[in-house]
Amino acid sequence: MTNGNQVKSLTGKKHNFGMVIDVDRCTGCGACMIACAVENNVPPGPVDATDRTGITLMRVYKADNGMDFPDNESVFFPVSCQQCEHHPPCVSVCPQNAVEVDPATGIVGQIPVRCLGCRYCMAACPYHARYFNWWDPVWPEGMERSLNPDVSLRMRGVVEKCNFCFHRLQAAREKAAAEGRDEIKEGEYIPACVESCPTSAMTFGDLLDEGSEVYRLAQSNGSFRILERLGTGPKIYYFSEREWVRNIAEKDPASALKRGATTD
Amino acid sequence: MANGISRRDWMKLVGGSAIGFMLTPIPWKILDESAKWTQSPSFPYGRQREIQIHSNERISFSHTTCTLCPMACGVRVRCASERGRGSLEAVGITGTKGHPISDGSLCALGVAAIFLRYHPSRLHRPVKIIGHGKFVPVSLDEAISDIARAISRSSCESVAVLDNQPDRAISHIYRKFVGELKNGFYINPPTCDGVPTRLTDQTLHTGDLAFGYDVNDARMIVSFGTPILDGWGTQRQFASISEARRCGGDKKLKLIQVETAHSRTAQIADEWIPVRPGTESAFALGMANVMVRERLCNIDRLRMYSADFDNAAGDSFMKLIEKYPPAYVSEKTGIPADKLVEVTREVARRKPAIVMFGGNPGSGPFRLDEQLAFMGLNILLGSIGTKGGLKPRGKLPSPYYGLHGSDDSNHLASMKQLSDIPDGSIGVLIMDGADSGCAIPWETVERKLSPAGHTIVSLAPYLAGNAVHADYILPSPAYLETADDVPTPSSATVASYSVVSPIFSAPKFSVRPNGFINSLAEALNIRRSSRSDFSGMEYILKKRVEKLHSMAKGNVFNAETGRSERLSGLSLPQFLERLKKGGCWIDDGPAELPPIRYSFLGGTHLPRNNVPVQGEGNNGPRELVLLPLGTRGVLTAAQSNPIMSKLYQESGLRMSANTVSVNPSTGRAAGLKDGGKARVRTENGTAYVMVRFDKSVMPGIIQASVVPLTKSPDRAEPKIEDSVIDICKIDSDSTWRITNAMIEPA
Amino acid sequence: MLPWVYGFTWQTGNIIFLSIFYSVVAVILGSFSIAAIRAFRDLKPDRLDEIRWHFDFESLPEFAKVCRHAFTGEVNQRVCRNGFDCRTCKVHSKITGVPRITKSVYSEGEIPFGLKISANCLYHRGHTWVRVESDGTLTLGLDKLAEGLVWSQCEADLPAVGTRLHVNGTGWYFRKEASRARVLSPVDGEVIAVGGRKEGFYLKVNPGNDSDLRHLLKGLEVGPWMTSEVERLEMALGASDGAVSLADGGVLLDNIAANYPEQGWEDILALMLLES
Amino acid sequence: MDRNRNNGTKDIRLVARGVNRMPFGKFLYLLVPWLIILAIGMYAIFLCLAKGLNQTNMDNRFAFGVWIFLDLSIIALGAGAFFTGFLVYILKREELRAVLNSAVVIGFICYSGAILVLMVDVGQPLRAWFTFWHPNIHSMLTEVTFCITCYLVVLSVEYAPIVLRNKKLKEVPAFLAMQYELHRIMPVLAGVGTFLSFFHQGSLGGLFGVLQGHPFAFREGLAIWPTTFFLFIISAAAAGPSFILLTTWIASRVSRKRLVSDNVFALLARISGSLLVVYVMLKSIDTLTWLNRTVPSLGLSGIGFFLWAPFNIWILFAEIIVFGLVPSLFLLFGSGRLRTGWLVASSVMVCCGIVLNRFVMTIQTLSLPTMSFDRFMIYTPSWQEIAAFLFVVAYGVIIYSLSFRYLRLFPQEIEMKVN
Repeated sequence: MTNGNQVKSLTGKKHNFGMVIDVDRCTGCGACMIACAVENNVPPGPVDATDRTGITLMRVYKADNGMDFPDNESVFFPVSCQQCEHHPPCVSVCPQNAVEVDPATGIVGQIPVRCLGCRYCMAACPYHARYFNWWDPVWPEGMERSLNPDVSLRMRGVVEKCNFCFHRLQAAREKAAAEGRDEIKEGEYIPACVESCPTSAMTFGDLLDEGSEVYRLAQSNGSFRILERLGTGPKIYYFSEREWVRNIAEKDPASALKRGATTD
Repeated sequence: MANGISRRDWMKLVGGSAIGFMLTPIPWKILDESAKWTQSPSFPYGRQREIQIHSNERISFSHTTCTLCPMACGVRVRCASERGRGSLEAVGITGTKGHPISDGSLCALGVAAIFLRYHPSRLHRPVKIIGHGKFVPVSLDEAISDIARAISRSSCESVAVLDNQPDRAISHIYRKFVGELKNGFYINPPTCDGVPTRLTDQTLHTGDLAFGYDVNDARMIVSFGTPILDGWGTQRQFASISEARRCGGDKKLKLIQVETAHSRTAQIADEWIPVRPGTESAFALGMANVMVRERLCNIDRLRMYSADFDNAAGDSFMKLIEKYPPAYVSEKTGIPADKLVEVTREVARRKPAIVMFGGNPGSGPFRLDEQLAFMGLNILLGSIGTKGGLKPRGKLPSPYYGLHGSDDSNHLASMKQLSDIPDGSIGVLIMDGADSGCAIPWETVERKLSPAGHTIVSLAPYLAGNAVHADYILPSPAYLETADDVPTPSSATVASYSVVSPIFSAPKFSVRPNGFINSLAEALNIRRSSRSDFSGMEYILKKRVEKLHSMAKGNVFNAETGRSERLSGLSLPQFLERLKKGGCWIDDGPAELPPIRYSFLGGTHLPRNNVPVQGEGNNGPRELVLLPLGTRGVLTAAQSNPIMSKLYQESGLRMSANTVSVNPSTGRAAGLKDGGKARVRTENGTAYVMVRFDKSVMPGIIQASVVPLTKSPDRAEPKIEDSVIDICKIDSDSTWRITNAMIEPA
Repeated sequence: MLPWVYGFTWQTGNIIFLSIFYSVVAVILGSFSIAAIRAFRDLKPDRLDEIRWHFDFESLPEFAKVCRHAFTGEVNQRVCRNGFDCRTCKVHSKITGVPRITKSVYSEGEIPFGLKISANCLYHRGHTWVRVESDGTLTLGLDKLAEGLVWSQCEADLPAVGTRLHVNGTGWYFRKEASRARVLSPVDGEVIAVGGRKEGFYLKVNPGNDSDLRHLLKGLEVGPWMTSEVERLEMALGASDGAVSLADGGVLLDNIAANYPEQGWEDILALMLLES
Repeated sequence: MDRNRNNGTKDIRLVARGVNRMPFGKFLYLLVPWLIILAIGMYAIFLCLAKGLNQTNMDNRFAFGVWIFLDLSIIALGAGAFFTGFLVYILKREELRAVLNSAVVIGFICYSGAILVLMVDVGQPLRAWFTFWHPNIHSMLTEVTFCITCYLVVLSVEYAPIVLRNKKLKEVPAFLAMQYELHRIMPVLAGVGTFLSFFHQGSLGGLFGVLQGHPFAFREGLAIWPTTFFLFIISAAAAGPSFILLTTWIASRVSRKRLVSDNVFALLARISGSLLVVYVMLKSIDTLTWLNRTVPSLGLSGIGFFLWAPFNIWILFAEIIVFGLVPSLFLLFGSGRLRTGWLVASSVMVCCGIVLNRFVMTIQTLSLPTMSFDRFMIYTPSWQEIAAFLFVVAYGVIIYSLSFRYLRLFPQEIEMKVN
């Protein structure tokens, strides 16, 4: 995870990177989660790690229509950092400016080397998309030789999260610069999760570019965002043709209880 | 001090300059710099200081083909060369863009496979297992002479090779080797992906012509327990299903999942038909009943092309399905009769429709008699050989003989199924290290072993899966180190061929399977002709590619350019080069379908008048049905890759090992608690599991996840506990779909 | 944090926040430094005595700080707030200006608990008496109560001749082994002679020109004061579970200190000598 | 009776004059359990520092656990220090001098304990200074960090003269002079302390009030602060005196002495009670506004937050009525009439109410799901967390006991013997 401020856009052209995830296509295979962990040098979970202490910068959640057998229908929501663009809750709470929004790209970057691990940002994030390094990063013997050289490791005791594979943007910019181009081309920079999705459920691009696929999808009828009502302006859009799926995004979590289900 | 400077003046000077210095940015800048220094990751503690990441200065890309399952996905490996050391290291894996089979996508296993070379359970020398998880190193020569001795000793028993990925070059070597032995068997375990050739042979009389599912053109898929949205088939088929489900209008694909378990596919299918355990075939026959009764199929044509569709002899298909009127099927399956009728009508209307019946990798394939019912449905739907149905694919040449056979083919052992082997007959079993993608409960293999004593050799690189039951493990080269080839995936309708060239040289300790077979043949003094040399994978592969080249049809994908060319336009060296660099040959289209006659009740097989319905009847008071569920690569090292903890352990995406889901009502009736521990007992043993309450699971079902234990900190697995799959009841035909079980709090 | 540190911006909020922070730090450090500098300057014997008395007086319980005029009934229940220095007390000057109405139960010279009060002596609340000699010098000594309390076999650090004494400053010390008791000086002035054990520990002091002895107790005040002091002593002894008790209304034991372990006794003595 | 009670103790030279303390042996004997807890707590803290926070049961969801709850609670309870100082030095309520020293010690214990736990709670304690070096002034936590650190310095400076007045220490002239001079600047420090306390008590409330991602905690703002900012200030100011009352009573019961006059108790009760009445009123208004305005504007129903067992509606009822309104009325109207026991019981309820409020803000906030496919989660602290928690309690008890024994926490103690 590299400091979000070091490679600036060559021409200073403003981007606003975002993603649209077609949840009707997502099969919950988890390739994005693995690709993310491999790309970002996230260590395998220690023996004691659980779904509550593990680090999955991208996590696929299962949601359902709340019905019992046999009417139950499910949908999978890949949830990473939602890259909020309007007052990201995590940015203003960080006491030492370890979370910064890159104005050139709109990417909310975490600077783990400045993080002291107070975890206030984690409490602030409504998407639970921030993860704490509860353990030292450890790989089985030899496995660290296969780590991604573009991404530095995070130490124990700091928070990390998805940064849209910012190092890939840097690499793309470097490549563009080497080829004498001012700007990267569309599709030249995509995060690992998008790249790995076997059903192409994820579309990534510049939300400011009205010609881009991601813009078209984000503006389309079936697109929605999770917890849009909180006003944080997440830049990860979801897409579904099914109404009940779209309703999940804003559904009151307690609505299941009102129907008489038990907690947990 | 008359005119000198007093001490007081000195102090003033020093103090003043100190204050002045403080007012300059210098001290603060120093502080800030030290602040930045402490922010470097190596400060102040942690083991990450020891972790050296490769430099990203020299990055290169290599293309190859994934060998983790038979699906032949194209893989692009990002390599970094370490400065000073000069050694290459894989630092990233993605799919090969434009690849005719995978088109740039990989499954979770494939992405995680970058770490497989450093899998904690990888063996670093040939070992001899002396007890559960305990082993001693053994030299290769010693092992070979032991094995050779065992082979020569077993005169009454047979020598068998269990090959999970048939039709590879090495498979032909195995067959050749086994064919040289007087009592050799070459065995393929059950798989869940394709249409079993045995089934098509019996129902369509097409011999060894293999069929695949043409899902690209289907508009309706009725899947009987096949995990088609959870790791089934090739990535291209998978993506095509996803794409077709998405698109609107006429082309929109509807997916109906008929399955007891609330599997991943059942969760996201367009419709889930939760039949009672073991009644999938009854449902299929019910559908057939409706189709015939409502004339939704061309009955006259069927009568014409089939001897046993409707005849006076009494064992005709018509007779069989007469016993399955909707009311009866409804009673058996728990699905309302009108639902059955409605579904059948929709399936018949919405053509092309296809009925898939591979089975789940955790619970294995269906029994042959059940498969007959599904196949019958396909025939009724007219899906045989048509667009969007079951299509035959072309064959690949063997390295030893051409497509149309030669003398040498006689020396190859015939391909047998596990169920074909008599129980207690195998004296020496050689297990190849590749994976079929489907679980093989050890008991299915174990019951074939000679009770008088047996020797098991595993060629797996890892102490994982069924290799733990071996006596000798001769670790073969691991992923990205192995030289191999990948034939057509069994679910595909078009033949394809890829070569796997090693990107990294295999470590010295590793045992190449062909080398092992060669040494073994030498030790056994098996006569070798020039063409039956087992050594030199390079040579064998070249032979095969040569034969393929001579067919002069199809396209060749060039992984480096991402484009395809006609094979006819390529010279042999060019073709070989393309294949070696992650390319792929793909046939022009499905094979020609010979004129066929249908045999609904399975040719030589005794027709069954009544498909028995399992999982009902003599259930005890608290007797439930255990349904093992898994995904591709269950119980293999690829699934127990440490990074897979992201899916199994660190998120709720997939249930971790030995976790069972039960309906809350079932769970409470058994006195269980959500999140609590429980004991599952079957006639085969007891497994300790974690219980999850899931209101979407059918009451009366124990839906168990079959996953390798995520990882053990030691290289050796500790005491191997019974996992759910170990306690499943194995039928005589080596299937294990349904097991009656009891569950109680532990 | 500072303009040249990474992350600093010239935003209004930032400037306000940091200004407030720096002000707070400045106030804390500033006031602490002032205290430290003042404390450094205070390290002179006279000033220390002043501080010590200030502290000792502040620590006295309310009932030990009863105003002398409350003893005589001139005022009701008044507690001294002026460090027993009536010379600068407005209340004192006001009260002494009007005729006395006394309600003391003791007449002059009477002896509660058998303690002798000398009529021609002025008493300081630190249990010393002052006798104005005919030559204008002052003689100071311990009163009977204190005499009874001081250790029998003790030494005294009497001030050297020429030492200047200050009211409520250190008069002299009694010392026995590790224990020590300070006698407050009742008057200002220069020591011109000292008397040792045989003479009964006294100092002769030349008060200088403007000798102001208004703060010393005299006449009808002494009896009630002494009575209250005896009560205080009784309480102090009682607090330590009365190794020695005073016979009710009887005679104060001679040398009760002898019957009391030294360590604990130091505290009782110090309390009676107004040391906290 | 042991006739030489004070004399048997070896530390007699350190004990203030005119008061009596239990024999040293007995004192030590009573401290032993606390010392054991302290040792266990130290081991737990060592584990957390050496092995990392995986020793706790906190997780990515419960990023804040029992420690933050503890911090919030003890900082609220320690508010008595600033509030008493404010009343004595700024509002000149001299009666409260009787408990001022004790309040300062309590404040010092609470704040130093809170900072100590905070240092264990962060993942990289060695980087704690980054907050000062790269402060993000928009963060409530920055405000809290700055204010708490400054206020701990203030409290240390306030505590210093109390220590320096120890019988033995004051014999050193420099100490004597220092305590005197420190005492003189005390009004300034009390003022600064009040200022800092207002801000950090408020910011601690703001910490949760600003969480727009957690509608359960989120409150709309007055000026730049959410309403919790102000509620926390008032509730802390109300709880502080109650806690002083409580600790004074406990100290007096344990030492079997009267330490302050009854009217001090009554005054503390009256102050606490009246502030609490105001707090309960404002809290009720705030809760109603939140339920009827804030939450509906986010598309949720307020009652939905109280459907998750075990945190049902009772918790709101308990917080506002049982532990809020009831004790506030007792304290306010009973201060002159009721016996001390009643006041103490009410104070306990007040403290419980404040602690419950902090619990709701920290633990309940995090346990509630935000997304509809979230789970409701419960968290059980690990033994290391409990031990570190108890470490602070033991540390407080020990510091307070030592202070009580060797320093003059209650100037009225000698006088109280007379009555």
